[in-house]
Amino acid sequence: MGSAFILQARGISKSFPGVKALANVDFGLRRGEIHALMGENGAGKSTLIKALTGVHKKDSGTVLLNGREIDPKSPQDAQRLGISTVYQEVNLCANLTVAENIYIGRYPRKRGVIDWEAVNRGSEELLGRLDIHIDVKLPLSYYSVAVQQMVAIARAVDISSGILILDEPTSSLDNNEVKQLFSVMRKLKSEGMGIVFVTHFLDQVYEVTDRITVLRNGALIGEFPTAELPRTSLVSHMIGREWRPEEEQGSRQKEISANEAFLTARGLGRKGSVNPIDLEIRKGEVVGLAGLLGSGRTEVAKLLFGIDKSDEGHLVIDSETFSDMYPQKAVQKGIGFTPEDRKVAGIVGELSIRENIVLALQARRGMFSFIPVRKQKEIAQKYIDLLRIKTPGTEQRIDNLSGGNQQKVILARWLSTEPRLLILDEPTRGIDVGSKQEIRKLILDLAASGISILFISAELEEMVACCDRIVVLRDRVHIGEVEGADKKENRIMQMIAEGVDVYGKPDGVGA
Amino acid sequence: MKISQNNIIILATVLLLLLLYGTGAYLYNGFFSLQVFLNLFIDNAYLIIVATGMAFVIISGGIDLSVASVVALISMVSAVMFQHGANAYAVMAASIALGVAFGFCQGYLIQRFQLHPWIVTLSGMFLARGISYLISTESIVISDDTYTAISQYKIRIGGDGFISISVVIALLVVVLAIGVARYTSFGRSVYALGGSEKSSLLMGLPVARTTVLVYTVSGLFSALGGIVFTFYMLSGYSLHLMGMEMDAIASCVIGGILLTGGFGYLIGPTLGVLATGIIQTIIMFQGTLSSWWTKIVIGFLLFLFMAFQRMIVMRKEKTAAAPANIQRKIAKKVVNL
Amino acid sequence: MGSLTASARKLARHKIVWPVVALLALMLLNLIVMPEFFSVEVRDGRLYGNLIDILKNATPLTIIAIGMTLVIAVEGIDISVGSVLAISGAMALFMLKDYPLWIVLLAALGTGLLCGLWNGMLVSVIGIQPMVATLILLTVGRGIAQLITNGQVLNTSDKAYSFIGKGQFLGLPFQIFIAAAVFLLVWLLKSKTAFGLFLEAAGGNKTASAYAGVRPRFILMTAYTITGVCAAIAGIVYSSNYASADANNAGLWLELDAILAVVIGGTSMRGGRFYLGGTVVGALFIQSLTTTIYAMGIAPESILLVKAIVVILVCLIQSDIFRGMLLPQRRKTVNP
Amino acid sequence: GKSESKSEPASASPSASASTANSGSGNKKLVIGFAQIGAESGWRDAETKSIKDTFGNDPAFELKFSDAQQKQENQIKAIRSFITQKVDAIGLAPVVETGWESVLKEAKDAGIPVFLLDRGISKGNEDLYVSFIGSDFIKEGQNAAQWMIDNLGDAPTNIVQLEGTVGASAANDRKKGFEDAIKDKANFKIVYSQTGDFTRAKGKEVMEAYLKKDKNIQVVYAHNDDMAMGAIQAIEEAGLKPGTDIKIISIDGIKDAFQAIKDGKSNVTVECNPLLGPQLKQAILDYKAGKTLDKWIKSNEDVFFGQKAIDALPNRSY
Ligand SMILES: Nc1ncnc2c1ncn2[C@@H]1O[C@H](COP(=O)(O)OP(=O)(O)OP(=O)(O)O)[C@@H](O)[C@H]1O
Ligand SMILES: Nc1ncnc2c1ncn2[C@@H]1O[C@H](COP(=O)(O)OP(=O)(O)OP(=O)(O)O)[C@@H](O)[C@H]1O
Ligand SMILES: [Mg+2]
Ligand SMILES: [Mg+2]
Repeated sequence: MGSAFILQARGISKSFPGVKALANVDFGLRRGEIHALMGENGAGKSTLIKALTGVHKKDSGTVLLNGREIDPKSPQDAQRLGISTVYQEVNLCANLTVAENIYIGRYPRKRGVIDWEAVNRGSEELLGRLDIHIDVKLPLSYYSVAVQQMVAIARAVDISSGILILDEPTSSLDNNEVKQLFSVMRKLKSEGMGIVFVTHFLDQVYEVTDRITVLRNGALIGEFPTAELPRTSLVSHMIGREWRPEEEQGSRQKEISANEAFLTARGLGRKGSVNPIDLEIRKGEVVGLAGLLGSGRTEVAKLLFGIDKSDEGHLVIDSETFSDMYPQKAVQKGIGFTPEDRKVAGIVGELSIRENIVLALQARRGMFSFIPVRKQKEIAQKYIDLLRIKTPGTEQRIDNLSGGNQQKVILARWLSTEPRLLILDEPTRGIDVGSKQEIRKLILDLAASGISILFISAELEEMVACCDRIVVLRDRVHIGEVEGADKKENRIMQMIAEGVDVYGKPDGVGA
Repeated sequence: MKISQNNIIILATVLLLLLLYGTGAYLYNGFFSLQVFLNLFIDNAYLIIVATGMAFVIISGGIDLSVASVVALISMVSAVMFQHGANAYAVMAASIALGVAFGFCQGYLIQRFQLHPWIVTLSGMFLARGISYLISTESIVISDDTYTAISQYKIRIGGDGFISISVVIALLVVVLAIGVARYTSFGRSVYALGGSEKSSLLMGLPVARTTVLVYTVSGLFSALGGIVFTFYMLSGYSLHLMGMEMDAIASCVIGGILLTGGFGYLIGPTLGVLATGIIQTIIMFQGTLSSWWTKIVIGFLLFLFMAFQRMIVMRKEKTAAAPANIQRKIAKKVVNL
Repeated sequence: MGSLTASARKLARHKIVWPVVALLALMLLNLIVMPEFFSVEVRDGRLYGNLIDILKNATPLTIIAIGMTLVIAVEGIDISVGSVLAISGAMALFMLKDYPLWIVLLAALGTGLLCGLWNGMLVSVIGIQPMVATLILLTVGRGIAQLITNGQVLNTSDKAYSFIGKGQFLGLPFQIFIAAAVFLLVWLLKSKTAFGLFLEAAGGNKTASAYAGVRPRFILMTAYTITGVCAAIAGIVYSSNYASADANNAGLWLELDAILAVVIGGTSMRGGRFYLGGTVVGALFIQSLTTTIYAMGIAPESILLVKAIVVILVCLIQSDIFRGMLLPQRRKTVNP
Repeated sequence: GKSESKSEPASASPSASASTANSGSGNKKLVIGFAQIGAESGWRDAETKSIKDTFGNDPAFELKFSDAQQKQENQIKAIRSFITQKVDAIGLAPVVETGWESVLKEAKDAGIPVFLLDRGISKGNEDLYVSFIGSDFIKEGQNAAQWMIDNLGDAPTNIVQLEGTVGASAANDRKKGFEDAIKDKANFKIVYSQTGDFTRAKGKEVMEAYLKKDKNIQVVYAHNDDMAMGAIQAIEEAGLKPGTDIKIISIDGIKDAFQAIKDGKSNVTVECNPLLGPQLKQAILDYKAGKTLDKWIKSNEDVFFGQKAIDALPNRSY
């Protein structure tokens, strides 16, 4: 222990065209501590990390490692110096196997050549430590974002010697994975490692970190010992105004079971992916899909939206029956879908914010009823303001936005289509506390105005708060539903654990 | 049963190869003979080598259009060196040096200035041909004893079949390439680079070095291909192998390598070369097609091959179930929630 | 001063600037070496000179490159354009003997349409990789063209048909107007319909655009079809200009020039954003280079060498990194 | 697809029986393998047609024809395939002079006679083939020059030379023959020389550029008729009269060139005869009969201009 700095940054500044991402920021990481880096979306957390590890060339400032000045020119340099980083978006090669992703660049060798045995065995062990048991010989692309995130963490943990930087590693993990991660982090800490941890989950910050550095608008607000900083003041520092905990939204109580169904799935299934499922979403209803990592929530959503073709059952939307759904038709029928993997399935990186926002709206209207650019800008600006997307303008490339802001743009894309059913797969992933609440509020407002919502989130708490009814999945099977008084976190967990509907079948659910 | 996408393509390709070969053997007498089969290798040894080099580039997400011209240039330079009385081994060394230098320069331009490989190697293609023209527009005979001896040496195989030394070189090169791709850091970095350049960079892989090296390797393989081709032709000519780069690319693709990078096995190009070779042999045995029908039939067979390959792959993709084991394990975890 | 450099920098960020700079540089070279290059006179009531020739001879390349831009924007490539050009030219001249002009033109365009649909189908429905999918038509196409012409060079003396390639309109070669019309149509498609947006979205990220309700397959199909039709138009212009259809040589290697034009014009081979104007400038640049090479009397053996060096130089100029290396002191003044 | 594959075995079976039992017996069909360069020009297609007609219409022969798509490697592959199919004779139109030693030696070892058509192979390999049937490109260049010397006399003459594809032997030799022939004539001057790739399009484009640059051109010498046709168009579009203001000399003797001479737009075409089928057949028969053959069997060729060309036009078949 001790207060010796292992990594110290002084006066770091970084500008991008039109944006001052970091202004004269100081940051110090001590030996054997877990240090949270906090701030709103676009505050500059990722940029600071990238400037420290040589991804971005900083405009000014110095970095000291164990008192000696360093200037890594690339992540490779940084790694060599003992700084190992998990960047915000999963940055692995989806075409390689899980094991390779963990060992690439530092293979164990036998007689001068790569020892694949050792690679596979080693990665199984490493992942095992995080309680992930998967076939490491399959390509990474086979696995969900959550698994990919765990793989990236496993890799970084194994590489690290001295410093580990984790930029929002927990954004799509569920409690169980987070728990495993934290135990690993604590172990590393006890070995004297310094860990930088970025997250938007306050609980996690208070659970595991020793110190908090807060950034706002690219400027350093301050560094605080976690124990001495109450939540309210942390959030206030982050958002730059007084924060009252009572802003936490109240949960939904409204009775909507009288409403007619907007979408009904009957025996909808797909071989090898989802077992036939019955699902009903009423107008103005918020339905949650709960389940563990890999329980098939995303796959159900994809079936409903027609990304994956179902091979049995059918959908009824507004008393119209469909047996083959595809996205374009879904969009025309008024369904919107924010995918969980925004990098792969959400943003079109090269295009501007405006184009990304109007894309779905335009697809819905068809090729020839073109929205004039001026109108497009208006629409984009409207949602930039509404969702408080932090950007210099509508024409900015979307991949220059911070992760959370990209997520907001995808949300804006669907809001602009004025959908009748919005499928939200982890919509609050990577979104800061303030905005998260706004989005929850937005969801409730939307529902109040008669829009149906299918909500998937890794945070049960959030689901319980927002949803009228929660459908529980386990091993790709619909095992039950909870609503009203049953709608409690621990009951859902129990259902998942026991694998049966312990509270009897609520109405409308077939076997 | 797990079959990754790569495996399916290779399996499909081998299956179709057998089918194609069987069709040829069924239709034409004399097609099913050892020598006809061995000729596939003798006649395509250089192409196998060049395509294998190209495979590295393609897997890394790039492309090298200069290979054919580099081979022609090497044949030309060799011929001129022999005219000036150079020693055969000096010529080989010079060829390799030339190919490596050429590839390195292309790689450097692509990497250092972030130019698109299409353009750089297209210029490289013009450049290599242009230099060949400047050396001479006439074809030049090579009558060096060593080259002639190597060129005419026959390695007997199974009775009256034979292969040339070039075939042995080609096969060695393929084996080496497979080894490099599978068992060296460089090989794996190539795959990573093809998967995602940005991720590779963030994972701390030597992206710049790998990029340059990939084109250097392609240059090296072109040089080897050039030497083998020079054995085959015993002449230098600036118009040799016009458009061969397309054959090399097509062989890679037929062999299951994705042009977008990141996927494919190094045995693929050889299978691809064999596929096109068999198609050509069938056409030769057919022997009555007019020029234009030759083109149409070649294209049609190529189409059938690719279409069937895709069909097999798509079927497999559909039936390939999600990994089942993950769910079991997860069920256990719930207990400690 | 500050605002001047600022606006200069803003300008430099536009993709079209560098191809234009390259074209101007080439013209400047011509002006210095052979001032007569620019002389334009009026002969028989029409303009006559190298510049007019460049515009005229660049027509087929420009039209094809415009199509190619769309295909490249969706991360594809079409190397069969030369063959399609040959087929449509052959088709037109073959039918010209027996059919009225409008049927001939329709047939030629229809051929291109079919070729484009075929390519589009291979790429988007069957899922064969673009380069090899179009390689099939590259091979087969020549064969079909030769089949139509029976291996001979077909000639025509049809006045109406010849007008397309040789006629004059407002003192300028008529083909220039065809190229302009094609450009205008595609430009309208890009900027007055959502086609451009869908194309760029599908080219930038197929999965994401599919999730947003765009149908990437349909977009791909359309892009290849338009390219096929463009190649057919080029085939008509080409065969009419030379009053002959040469199944063997018409449009040979044209695909490389077309791709070059697209890239010089600033469109990335990695798909996504595309620049039609840049493509036109790129095509003009390539044709100017060819004409310059002829006019300067560069030896035939050296042409490829010259072309290689020029192309590399042009691409280097377009590279920010290279310019940064040339002007290191400028960087420092930009940043603070 | 189906009907095609059905018909193939039928057509293949006689060939199979022929190739298995071909050796010597006079009653069997003679199987000829012909390795053609490709179909890069109308001239080449005329040659192909001549060969196919000659052997195809003769029941005593069976032709195995292979098109190499302009690639030497493919020609070599074809010859190898002919050897394994044990044909009785091989005809080869070599795409380039060099690089034939190995494969022709294999043919020789297998006892198969090789006949070269329209282009030779490099010196020192005379023992690898029986005869070369074809014309002399150098001579064609000389003939072209000779017509010019005969008809234009001592007037100062500026010449534009449209060369064939860079590196092609026809281009090299036609250039050499022509340039050598006017070397000591001071009044003939080649002012521009550029490749037109043997195509009309390039011929026209190149000529356009020269016409803009220089008004003082008297003669266009094109390495093939197609480029001359292109040049004629360029000259016409420049408002000049081809054949009068600028004389047109070209090689090959395709129909269009004769038509152009008739129309007064061209002046002379030096024939390069592609109809070599009958001569090849005769040579093979002679060889089988045990006769000794000339190493170089010259093709029947001529120089056509003026009335002679006009008279010959109706009989031109290609
Ligand atoms: N490459 C870039 N080009 C231009 N602007 C950029 C670039 N990268 C980041 N920015 C801008 O810098 C600012 C800081 O972004 P950064 O990614 O550091 O935010 P963050 O704090 O990590 O946010 P989040 O919580 O959403 O991940 C943002 O306004 C973003 O738009
Ligand atoms: N193409 C695929 N092939 C094989 N397995 C896949 C494929 N796609 C997804 N999977 C796996 O199937 C399981 C179900 O995925 P899905 O994304 O539906 O789960 P989920 O319930 O949404 O969980 P989460 O999103 O939290 O990971 C995951 O474990 C994933 O790794
Ligand atoms: Mg971030
Ligand atoms: Mg999910």
